[in-house]
Amino acid sequence: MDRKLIGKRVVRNEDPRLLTGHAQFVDDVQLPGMLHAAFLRSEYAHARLLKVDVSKARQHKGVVAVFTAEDMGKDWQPGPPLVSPPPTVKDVVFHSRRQVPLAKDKVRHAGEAIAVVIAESRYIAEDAVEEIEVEYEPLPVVLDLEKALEPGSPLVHDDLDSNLAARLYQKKGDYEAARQQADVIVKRRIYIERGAAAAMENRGIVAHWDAQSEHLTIWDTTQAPIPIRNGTAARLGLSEHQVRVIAPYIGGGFGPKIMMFYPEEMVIPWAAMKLNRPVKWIEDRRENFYATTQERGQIHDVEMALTRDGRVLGLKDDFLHDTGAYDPYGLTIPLNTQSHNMGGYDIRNYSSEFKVVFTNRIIATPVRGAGRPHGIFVIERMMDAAARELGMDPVELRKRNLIPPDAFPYEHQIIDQAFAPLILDSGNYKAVVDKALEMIGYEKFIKEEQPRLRREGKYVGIGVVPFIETTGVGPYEGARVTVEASGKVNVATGIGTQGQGHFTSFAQVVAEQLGVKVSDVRIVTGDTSEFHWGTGTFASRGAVVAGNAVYAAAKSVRQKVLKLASKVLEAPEEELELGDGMVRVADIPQKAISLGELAVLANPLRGAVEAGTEPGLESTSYYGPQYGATAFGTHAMILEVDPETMMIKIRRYVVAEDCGTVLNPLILEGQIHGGVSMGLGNAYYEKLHMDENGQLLNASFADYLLVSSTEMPHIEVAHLETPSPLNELGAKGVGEAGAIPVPALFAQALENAFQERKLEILEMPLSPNRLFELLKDRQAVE
Amino acid sequence: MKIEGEYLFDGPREEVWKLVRDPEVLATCVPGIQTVNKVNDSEFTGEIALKIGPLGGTFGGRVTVSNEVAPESCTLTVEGSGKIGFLKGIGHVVLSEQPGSKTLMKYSGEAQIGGKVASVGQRLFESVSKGMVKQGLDKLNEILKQRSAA
Amino acid sequence: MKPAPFEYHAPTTVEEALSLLAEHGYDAKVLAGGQSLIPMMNFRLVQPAMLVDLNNIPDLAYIRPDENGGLRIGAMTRHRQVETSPLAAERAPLVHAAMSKIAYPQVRTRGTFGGSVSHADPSAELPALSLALDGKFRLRRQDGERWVPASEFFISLFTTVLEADELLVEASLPPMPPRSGWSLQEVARRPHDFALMGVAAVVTLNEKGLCEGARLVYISAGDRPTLAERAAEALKGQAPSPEVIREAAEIASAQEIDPSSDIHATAEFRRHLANVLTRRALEQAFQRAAENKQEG
Amino acid sequence: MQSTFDLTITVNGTRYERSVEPRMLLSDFLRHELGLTGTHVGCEHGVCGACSVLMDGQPIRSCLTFAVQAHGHEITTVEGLGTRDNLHPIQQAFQEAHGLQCGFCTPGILTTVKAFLEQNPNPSEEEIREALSGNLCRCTGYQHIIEAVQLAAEKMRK
Repeated sequence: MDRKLIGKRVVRNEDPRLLTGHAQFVDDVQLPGMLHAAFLRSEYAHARLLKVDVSKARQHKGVVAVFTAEDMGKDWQPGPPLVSPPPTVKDVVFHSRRQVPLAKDKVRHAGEAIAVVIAESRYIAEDAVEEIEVEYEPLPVVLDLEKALEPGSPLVHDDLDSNLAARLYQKKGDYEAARQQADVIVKRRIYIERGAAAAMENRGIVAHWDAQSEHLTIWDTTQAPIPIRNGTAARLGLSEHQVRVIAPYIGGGFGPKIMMFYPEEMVIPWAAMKLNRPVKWIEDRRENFYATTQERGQIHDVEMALTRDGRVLGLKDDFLHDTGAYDPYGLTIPLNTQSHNMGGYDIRNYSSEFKVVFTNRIIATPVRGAGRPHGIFVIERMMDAAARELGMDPVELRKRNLIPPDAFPYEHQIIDQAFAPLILDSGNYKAVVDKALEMIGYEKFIKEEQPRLRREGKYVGIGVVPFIETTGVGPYEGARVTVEASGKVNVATGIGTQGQGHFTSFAQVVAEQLGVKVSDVRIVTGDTSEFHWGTGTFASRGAVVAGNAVYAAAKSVRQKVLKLASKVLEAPEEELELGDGMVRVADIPQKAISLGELAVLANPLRGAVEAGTEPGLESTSYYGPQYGATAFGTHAMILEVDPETMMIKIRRYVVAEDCGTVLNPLILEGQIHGGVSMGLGNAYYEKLHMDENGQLLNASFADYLLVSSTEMPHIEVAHLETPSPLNELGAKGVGEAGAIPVPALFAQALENAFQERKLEILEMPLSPNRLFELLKDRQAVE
Repeated sequence: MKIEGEYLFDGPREEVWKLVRDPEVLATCVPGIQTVNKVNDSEFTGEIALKIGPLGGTFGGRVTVSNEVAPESCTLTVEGSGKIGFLKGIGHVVLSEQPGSKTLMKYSGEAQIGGKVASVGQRLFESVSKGMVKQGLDKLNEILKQRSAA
Repeated sequence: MKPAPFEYHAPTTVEEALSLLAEHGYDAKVLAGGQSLIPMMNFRLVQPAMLVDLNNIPDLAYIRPDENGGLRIGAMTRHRQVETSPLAAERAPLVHAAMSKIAYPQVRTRGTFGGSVSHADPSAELPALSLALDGKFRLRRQDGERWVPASEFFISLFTTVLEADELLVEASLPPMPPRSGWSLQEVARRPHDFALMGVAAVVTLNEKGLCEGARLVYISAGDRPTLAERAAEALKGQAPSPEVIREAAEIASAQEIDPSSDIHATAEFRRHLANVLTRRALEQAFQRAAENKQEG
Repeated sequence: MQSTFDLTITVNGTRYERSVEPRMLLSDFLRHELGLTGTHVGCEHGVCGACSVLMDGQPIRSCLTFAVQAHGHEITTVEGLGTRDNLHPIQQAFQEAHGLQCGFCTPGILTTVKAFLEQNPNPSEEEIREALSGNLCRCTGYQHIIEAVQLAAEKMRK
């Protein structure tokens, strides 16, 4: 049909509430009699708990309760596994060790919760936490991924033989054979360090047990309210219908808010029931660095086999992945890495084994990109190393290996994070790369500008990085669309929302089908009492999976509207038009009825109806893709670096993106801008510094450096649209895309700026200090 | 964090050794030490009130001497813990005779800091630890000079 | 992250504040702008028993011309006031130029000159700039007052000569001598972070265009703002050639500073930056001095 | 020891009298004592800027100010700008330019921008970036925020 709203720059429905300070976030929930919790967290990364004495804290004025693991009795049990190991892969090793509500016997990372104080105010709770006495017996810490796997290493989990959490091997073709045929073999070791998601809103939970109605209400900063509802009910022995989880407005997710169950999510609802009073816990920023999951630590040993004319015959990547102290999130991140290692390239032979390692660090779970930036960093670093080795233009090398447009759907013959076959559904990769090259003026820069700037003493480099993003994975999401008597439309879906603009993009989809104003479509996300089924917002899947469910439900309601209107207006359905909240007979404008009136007619209060009639103009639909839709993009930047101070300035930044059908370009651009800012952080600013004892040294925004307005470049964005054949909207996800190529791009541009010094970058994140060291090492080599 | 350095004492090695080997003296050289309790010949506990500008707090502390090779070398361990976190320093100390009846102390070791203070105060560690070691050794040298004057 | 309890006093006169300090000594902590103190209290790294809040003493916030051509700045003068003061721009351009580098707009509306100097953070600008300008501070106690030059005021990290019952009430920043030029060079991870390294330079030329005097002060280069005297000595009497400047930068960065390593920069990188920034600062300062010479 | 302190404070034009512990942060006071939850708390150490409010027209961190220190002063929070039906031009501009995503950092940005545009009605892009340097946003990459401020300046000049 004619696209009236999809693809338009519609301003957002949710903004007036947010802009006036009236949107409800978890910390805004205020209940009579509410208590406040604060956690005592381990000072050590690895230690036996010899004694936890809470007696003084219990005496503290204003303290209502102090709980330790012992106090939870039978209710003390580890969190459930979030995802299981892939069943379809041979010889997979997976040891599931899940986080606990409060540490018992032993702590496995600095910041692990040991006890909780519940008091009349957060101030008092924090006072009392200081009065808990803990006796630790420090144990040797496990931090280094390689040493962790050596025999005799201290063990994070004493009941295992080693710190190996998982091992998985996947292959495509025959890498060894490809290697034999190759003219050139490029080998590198690549290090990627940890970073934090650092959403501006920390986590928080409010739990309210109504003993009279035996109903538990939980406000939670989660990206996955429905699984939290289900799991909480199971843990507390309640029916799912006795628990309502609300994920209200959420101040940014970026991955860690999909993790479940956090210890606090297990403790706070339990405590609220136990005390029969509402309990609120709001994570503070320091806790967010200790107690909210992180991502990124990996070490890769990579090999690329090429012909002299730049054809990649094969790729081998064996890597270690740091899962931290527990592995509730299974293999999602390393699987994502494994399935992005070949990027958008036609590589026929691939061999990759990863080992997941337990360490005395906080749990690793997806953070925007979720292992994809790692994979892209690896392949793109290898491409640049190979281009140098072959004496070939790095862009040319990439172009020679891109998957051609006629090769889709392109099967990689391995499985992805959802255990579905990794199939790239559609795309026109070369067109996207060319668009980015044209926008940045690649040829002109290389041939004219760069030499001129160099003569002026300036170090200015260019980078061009294409990348794929697997998105919109299953299993499914659902949506219910209802036309109300007012003529306004209500839409409920099971996912949560954290700023992605779902209140608007979904409204556009519905408004277009039903001919109403976007502002007349009210979207409800993240409230389990409004929609019962679903999984959550992750893996850039909201717009794709929930979006298509909304689309299907809206279409179905449209059918109901047409059917009923046809009867009422006595005109065939084909002659009816929907618009301005009305159904009209084409060419006879006076023959019309409003959607509101139709909704009333569809829900009669008296009288008989035909058998099989469902009341209301309402429909519920579900969408579950067979496999994910894969987006493609190319970023390019021109970067200037002061070779003496290592301070950088990004002179140009362009993005060409193909994420299929664009629902709302304004929102899409915003997603990309934000992703790039996080990616830049991962490239040059953000690093979690841990000392050799497992102490995090920068648990504050003074030392963990987010990109601010003064570092961000202006970004130019172009859209290309290759609709996904997998779903009716043709949508592909984009939520994480912006962040994925940036570290690789940054490294390439830096190397290009310092090409005379033969700088090679094999690690992320960098910093001015690290760049200084790398350049010094280069000098020493020469 | 590594701690490394040297210090020139204004006295003969035997005398310096006596002081280093006397935990009670050693304890009084810990900056901010308030009380000293002897546990045994090689171990003392005490209360340390640390103050660096507005930063500070009271730590329960322990000083131990081990691996001693008189009058040349030993290992000193200083541990403390309090509301704002914990600290532990292990240093190996080597004394060598210098002309003019002076003694050169070379020390090398590790300082470990944990808890709140570690998570947000890293910018200050090296400066603070350098300062504390220097303050402690200056005090030791003071005592040395007083003794030799007496 | 909530502060521990404390007793709170908000005197309205300096005398009242001094009497509280005299009575409570080190138990009382002075609260000026609070932009360094309150974060540390929220982290519970600092738990003062009592706060003496100076924010209700209007007499302490002013920027006045001094008879000697310099500036008098009251201890409770906000950074924002200095940033927007034409008088400060004219009489202490070095300090004025630094203002926009101090944290963020919302911090500068609260943070105070006296608070920053008394806090004595070796990574902060104002202690270093006070030293670069050879400024001095008026310290008052109940029974009197004393003036302490910046060169004697700072002892070590967060530590100054201020006694428990003393209050820094005013800074005096003398004018730069005629034919002087200045420069402030900093490298920070992000523009508003603490500088990894910073240098403030004030140089003076004689009639012949030779260097008559130089003050080079370093930020984040030790446990207090560091004045590089030997580097200044090497510049004295010399024409400011690139070689001379390089030599001074070498001396200062290799011999006169004692930077520490932290997660953002090793001591080695800091020395390297000091070298680079000294060169840049001297070039700019000499350039400005030469321009001032022509104008004068 | 005096455990609470009586304070009088004007917030968005309304006078409030409350008795609070001296240690209560202004951010907590506004949010939990007065129920003005539009002011958000993101770091409580003065870096993120989400809690920025205006005190006597100047932007400050409400997490680095004790409520007692606001005694006798006038505070403006995001609730003091426009209403949902009658948005302030800055709020309108933020909606039109998509200057917010999750909206958590937004209240602190709006108050900061209000003071900024009053002092500098026609700012350059660089001045805007500088003015926003004390407000972290993890969603937008700032580009649309900067465009929103430009648009707001335009609206307010008219």
